[in-house]
Amino acid sequence: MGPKKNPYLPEIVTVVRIIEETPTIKSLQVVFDDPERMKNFKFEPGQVGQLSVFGVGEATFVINSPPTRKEYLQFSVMKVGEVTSAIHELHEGDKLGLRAPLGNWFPYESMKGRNILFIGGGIGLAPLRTLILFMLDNRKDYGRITILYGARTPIDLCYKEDLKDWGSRDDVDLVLTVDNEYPGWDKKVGLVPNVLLEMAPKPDNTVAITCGPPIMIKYTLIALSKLGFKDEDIITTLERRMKCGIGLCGRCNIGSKYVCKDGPVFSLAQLKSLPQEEY
Amino acid sequence: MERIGFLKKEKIEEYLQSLSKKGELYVPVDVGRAVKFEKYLTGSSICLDRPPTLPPKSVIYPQSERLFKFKFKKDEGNVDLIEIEEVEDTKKRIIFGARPCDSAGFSVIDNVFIQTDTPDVYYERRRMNSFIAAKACDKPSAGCFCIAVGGGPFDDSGSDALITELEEGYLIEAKTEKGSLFLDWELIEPGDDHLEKKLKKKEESERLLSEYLGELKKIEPLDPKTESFNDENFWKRHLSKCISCGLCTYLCPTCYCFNITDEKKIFEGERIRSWDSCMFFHFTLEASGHNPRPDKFKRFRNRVGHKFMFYPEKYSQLIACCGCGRCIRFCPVSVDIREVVFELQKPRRV
Amino acid sequence: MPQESKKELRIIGFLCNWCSYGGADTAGVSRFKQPTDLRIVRVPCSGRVDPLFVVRAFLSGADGVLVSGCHPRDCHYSDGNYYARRRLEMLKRLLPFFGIDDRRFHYTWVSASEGERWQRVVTEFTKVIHGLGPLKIEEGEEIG
Amino acid sequence: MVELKEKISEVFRDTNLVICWREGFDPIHATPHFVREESQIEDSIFNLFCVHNLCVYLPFLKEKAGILVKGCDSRTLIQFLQEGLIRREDVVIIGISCRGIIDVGKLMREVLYEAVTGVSIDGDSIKVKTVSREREFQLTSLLADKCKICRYPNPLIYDHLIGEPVESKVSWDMAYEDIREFEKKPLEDRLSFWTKEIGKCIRCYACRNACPLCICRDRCIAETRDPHFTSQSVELKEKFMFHFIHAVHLAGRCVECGECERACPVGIPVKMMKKKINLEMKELFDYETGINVDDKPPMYTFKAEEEKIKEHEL
Amino acid sequence: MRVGVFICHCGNNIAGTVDVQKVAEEMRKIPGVAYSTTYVYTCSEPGQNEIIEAIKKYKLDRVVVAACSPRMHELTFRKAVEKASLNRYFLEMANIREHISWVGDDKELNTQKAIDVVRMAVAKVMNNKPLFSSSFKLTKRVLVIGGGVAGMQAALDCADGGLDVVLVEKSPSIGGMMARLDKTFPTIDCSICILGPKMVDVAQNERIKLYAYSEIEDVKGYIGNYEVTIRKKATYVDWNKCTGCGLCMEKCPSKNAYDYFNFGIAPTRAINIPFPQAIPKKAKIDPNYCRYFLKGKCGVCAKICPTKAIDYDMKDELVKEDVGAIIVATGYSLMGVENFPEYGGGKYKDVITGIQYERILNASGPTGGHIKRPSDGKEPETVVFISCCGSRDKSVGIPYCSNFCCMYIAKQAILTKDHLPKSQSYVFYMDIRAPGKGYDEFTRRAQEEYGVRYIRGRVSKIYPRGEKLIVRGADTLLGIQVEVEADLVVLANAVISNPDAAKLAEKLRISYDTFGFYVESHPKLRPVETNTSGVFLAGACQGPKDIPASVSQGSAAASKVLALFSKDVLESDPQVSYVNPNVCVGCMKCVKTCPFGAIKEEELRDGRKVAKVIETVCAGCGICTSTCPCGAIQLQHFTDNQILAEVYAFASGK
Repeated sequence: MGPKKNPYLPEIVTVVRIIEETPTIKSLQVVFDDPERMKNFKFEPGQVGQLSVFGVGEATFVINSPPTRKEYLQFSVMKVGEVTSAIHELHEGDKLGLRAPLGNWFPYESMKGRNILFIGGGIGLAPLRTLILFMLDNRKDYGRITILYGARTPIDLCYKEDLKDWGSRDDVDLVLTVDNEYPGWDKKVGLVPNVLLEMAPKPDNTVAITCGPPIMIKYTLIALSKLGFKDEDIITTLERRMKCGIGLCGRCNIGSKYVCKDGPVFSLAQLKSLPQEEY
Repeated sequence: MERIGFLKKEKIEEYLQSLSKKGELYVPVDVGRAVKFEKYLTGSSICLDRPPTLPPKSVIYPQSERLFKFKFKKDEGNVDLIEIEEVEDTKKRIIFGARPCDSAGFSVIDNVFIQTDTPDVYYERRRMNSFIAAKACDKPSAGCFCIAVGGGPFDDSGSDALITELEEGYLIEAKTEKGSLFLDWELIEPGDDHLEKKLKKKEESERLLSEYLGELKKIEPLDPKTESFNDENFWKRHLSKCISCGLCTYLCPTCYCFNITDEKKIFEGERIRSWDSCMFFHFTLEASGHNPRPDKFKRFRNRVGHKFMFYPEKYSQLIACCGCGRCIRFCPVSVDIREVVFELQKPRRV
Repeated sequence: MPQESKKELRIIGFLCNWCSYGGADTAGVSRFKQPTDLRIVRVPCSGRVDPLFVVRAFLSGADGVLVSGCHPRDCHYSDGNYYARRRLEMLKRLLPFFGIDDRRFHYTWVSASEGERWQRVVTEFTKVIHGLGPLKIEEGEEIG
Repeated sequence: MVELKEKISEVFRDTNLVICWREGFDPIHATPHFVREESQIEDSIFNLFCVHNLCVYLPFLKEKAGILVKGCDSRTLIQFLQEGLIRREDVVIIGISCRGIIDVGKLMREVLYEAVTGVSIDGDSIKVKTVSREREFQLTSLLADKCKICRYPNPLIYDHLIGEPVESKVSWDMAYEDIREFEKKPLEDRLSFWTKEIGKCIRCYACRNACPLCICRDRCIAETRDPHFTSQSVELKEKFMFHFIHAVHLAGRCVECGECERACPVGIPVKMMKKKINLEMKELFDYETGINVDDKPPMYTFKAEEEKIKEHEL
Repeated sequence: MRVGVFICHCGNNIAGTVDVQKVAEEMRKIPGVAYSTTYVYTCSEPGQNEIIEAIKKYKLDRVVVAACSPRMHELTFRKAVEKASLNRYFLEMANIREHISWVGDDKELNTQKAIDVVRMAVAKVMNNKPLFSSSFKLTKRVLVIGGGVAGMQAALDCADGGLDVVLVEKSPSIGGMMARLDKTFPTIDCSICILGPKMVDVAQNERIKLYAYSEIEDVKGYIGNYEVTIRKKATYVDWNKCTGCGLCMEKCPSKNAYDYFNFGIAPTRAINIPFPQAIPKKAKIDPNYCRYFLKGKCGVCAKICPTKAIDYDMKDELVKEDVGAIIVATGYSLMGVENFPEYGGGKYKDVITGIQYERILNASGPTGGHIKRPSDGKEPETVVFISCCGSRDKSVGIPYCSNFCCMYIAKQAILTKDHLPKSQSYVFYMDIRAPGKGYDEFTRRAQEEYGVRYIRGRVSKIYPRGEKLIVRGADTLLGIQVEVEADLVVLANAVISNPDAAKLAEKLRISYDTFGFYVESHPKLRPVETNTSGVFLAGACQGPKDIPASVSQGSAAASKVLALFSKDVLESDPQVSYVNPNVCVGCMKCVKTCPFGAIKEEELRDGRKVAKVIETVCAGCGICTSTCPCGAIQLQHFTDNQILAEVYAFASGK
């Protein structure tokens, strides 16, 4: 066996494009400086990466471009703390560190042939986006695809290009909602869990996948259970403060599971077997 | 392959000097109101008569270490480039005078840091290059409970050699191949004659500890279904007095949680990994201000859970506690983790 | 004034915007020559100077730290230098307890019109620091 | 002891929470005891091992509480009141006149940390039984250092008082002799003293969290990056930085209860730094912490004319 | 991050002693610096354009200009970066002129210093955040404190400009010091004759609400939105009923009341109208002398008053007024005669102060304008004036010049000669200060036309000899001792601040100097502004000044207020403190130390109590930030991390 790979060493990537999604969210498209690495890089939908701004630190983001489209890797970053603020200061051409792929992924194999219900809020659409695009690239493998996506205001909706595309497709049902009435907004108004209850999707042969702010996830899980979804069919991705990304540093655990390594994708059934914590 | 040798008391200094030539030697030293493992220098007086205040954890797993350095460069187009320079530490380290519980602590960390598909290369490198000789304990210290968690005052797990202090000298038993480092010296005399005395001592020591512990003799891993575990009031009742410092974790031979931070100067910087403590608010604080473990009760629950429930779940029912008792002995408000674990198990016991 | 030696020491100064920074400007406008060791940080008020900035500067390699504000009663914010005076005096008395010569830290008052006074403060403080030489604090444990 | 329990019962009826002591994991350790049920009163004790300053819990308590304080601890309450950190009506104070407590750390070191199985006190002597033998000490030799120079053996503020008043013959100068002695050393010796002592620090923050006046606790700037006063590296200067933060933030606030020093696992004389500042506070502002509720902590006020601060000449 | 660094040559001012090219090169090496250049005059229009172009071309998001002092050009460059659509707070300046090139000769060391200082600025700018000001409404009313000539002028000008004015006067009548003067220099026109009509204007102006015999109790709020509490002191006379007929004053049996208006030169009645032209012309009782208050019985005035205006039970009354700006025109006080024992002040009745002599000269004064000396009512033949009594005397703690004494001494000497042609005046002086228009001519007239004898020297002693006072002093020009036998000695006593000046300053949160005079924002460029925005100064409260200067300042302050009120909303300075409620532990130490009362306690939804900054009140000093132990309150643009970044950058220069 050769020398072991040092899991803490980032690889250098270059920012090739920056998309301003909302006033507080930017998407970065990056490529490895090593073209071979870019070519051979493999990951699964839902896996995350640790982006390094050298001198500032690392933070975890889901790779939200799908494995089926590999000209670049896309990350979406909401400006909340030190690292994310530094990422927001980046320009095209700037260098970053990346440790990826990390963590588990959506069990898309077992979802084959089933209907898929995506429920996203705010930047929580990011992990869903990778799976949505992946499924659309393998459309025939899946049944009906419904996407419920909400944000505070229309300005806060991410991936506006994608939303336009999904909205115009016949093989996707897209429902958009914002929290409050907004001038010029002609789609739904209301909180995601409430709109979900109103939509009342049938749980038969359907997998629900949700991600969003903690409070939205909490009530969406309740709503889904109320609608009759089985715990095994409810899938969410969790966020935690992470440092090592490889299950060692000890902060992202929920019981014996490490969100960085055993997650971030969990079914509600799995979550229920863990000690109660605030998600 | 077990080998036994004997070192006369008066030869200890000479012996340590020889050892220190084989690698960086760490011995427990009285630094004034505390005993700490320090690099052996000629003339250092080794302190073996009491348990070290701090375990030798930091010798192999330093409180802060550089993971790599980075340098900023510019290319002709004035683009900032980054060069990463990995830090590789291949120094040989020798620990002489750890306690059996201290060595057992390394075994606990080994499972996490080495027995994984993404091993921590820094720890692994140091661990592989280190030699540990533990000194068996004659008498229990305040708060000791190693036998309750599967260890013992003469336990040798995690050690390369075991030392027993006898009246006229030290009996040294190599427990691994690496352990012969402690025996391959002219100073060492044959030791088999002293084995009986050692066994007697061992018996006596175990008896003393067992008597001291009374009914707290055995701690089992916690059942994930333990009822009180999710009961907020339980933790309030037992942990209101906790002041949420990190003493217990920093003194613990088995605690390994860490933080990673960047420090930058103008043209260069480094990524540092440093000990962190699950008792700290900042440990799980997210950038958004959200904190999944916002109060000391949740944090302590996680600490107890980690050692007695989550770890055993992952590593075939092993407890991530070596029973050294430091967290009890030195806790400023005398929180007793044994008491908490026992209370958690009470309903089942009854 | 001719430089006696090109060997500079590390001196940092925290100057309030309204008086002392202006005083240093006045000294400049009047071409009052000064030693070059000092590097100035502009703060709104001497009351903004946390004693810990001074400590941090020493621990990061400063050989001398100077704080200058408005004369008592002349504070632009009326009370800032009063607080500064108490806190910095406390620090000045604490530093030698840790073995750092208190002459390495000086706080004083220079108004915007006192260019000459500023020149004197800088010149003399620099001389004091050169007299004391570089501050040596052990590196201690090298990180692994 | 009967009196103690009676008082606690009385206060408990009013507050539903009394913070006191009970016996800890061995005979030489007491531990803070939060009485929330009547049945818990029975466990409460007061003896030579009740070393903790229980006031440390008060500023974070969201409820009314009864609390037990020794003379030295009571200064904490006065300091809290000065700074507005607690409301007087939220605490019911049971004061205890105190003849001194044991330095448990010292005792443990004396017996080489051997497990203690029994203790008996007879007059001025204390018998300590460990697993292997029994030893007898003079009580005074084990008294905590702070008790030897205690000027306030009687609580300065209380609603109920237990015990006969104790007289103290300690003067201000006696109490600060150690600081003045230390200051006689040359600068280099002082620096190397602290280099050695602070070099031991493991930044476990026990000193900080045991300090009742360190009210930032979880938000301490020793752990943050905004502001970024110090890094997480173990380099000596970073440890120094932490101790300076600790000392400077306690300037004119430390009531010298000594909890920081007691909590420190590696025996750094953390209290010395604060005593030094207190000495200066007295000289500069004639201010002593935790004595009068109406005083103002000197770092948060000023005088236009400071009698004692002279402008420094270069 | 893409920082642009612009190093200014300032012609040869910087480039002469700093190798600017080298500085620019060193900066270019710094990671995050995308562009670094030099320019001959960065502040010039092409220089500024260079910055603007570079921001666009190189996509710069931060700018450092290394040039002169930020006190000089920070605003210039802030505006420049703003033109390139950068937030103005993304600019930092490094001062390499005043602090480097102009004060150091060694080019090599200067260059190294410049490299360090610019690097520190780069480090800081990388930590800068965009800041935005917020706007707020304002109350377009103005409070004028003090009804002397400066305050009246300010009030009238404001009213003329269409503003509602609240005028608060401490004494029973407006008019101030000028109302007490007999004539004014250098024109010798009658003081009350020119002031009187102005006083009437004030009284009659519908926009001016006058509170006489009232004081400022409390000031809350901030520029545009002050809430002022005024204490209307009890006069014991219902001014709504009082007609100012003066009957009560005539009949009042307490005839020994101290006459504040006349500086005690003669007694007045316990109930009095201070002077005939008083506005408002209303009576008030001095309870320190009134028999009713002292002995519990009398009531003569109550019986005699035709309108039944007397009210012995009257209490102080507090009223509130909302205003948007405050003009402080509280004037000055004078050292009392008893402060000059070396001159026999307080001991010899015929040693009086200049203002007392002014009242003696005045036709409406206690002597009806006849010069009679206080001791025996005789007309003096020899009058000695002594200048600089207290003023310019470090031994009494007054190093400053009282500004107008030289002039009024000349005036009073001239008037003395006019009144008593046979008299002879002497003036002991240190030097004559007469820099105003027509002033020097005036003092010459006194000497040349009126034969006033000026002796340059100090008086060492005054002692009585019979009915005369012997004034002994030195004539330093002749180098001899002189003695003058005087009938009356007039001391030009020093101008001092009002005894309650500091108290008022603290209420207004403005600065005052060692002597209690209020401090203007800038001695040359902002002479009527204070450091508290919305509070302006006029007249002698800022320092001794004469009538024309006071009047100009009154008008200047009024124009400042009018300019301020020409906007409908005000913009707050975003360089204020901000509390991160997630970090605040609620110890409220910042609340206690804020000199502006700009921080208050706030309860969050979860019940936690945290500090909160009132942006519009915060002046941006940052005392709170250095007070806060947990770093929760940060002064924007001077945050801990911004300053620490400079410290670390300084340190990494080693």
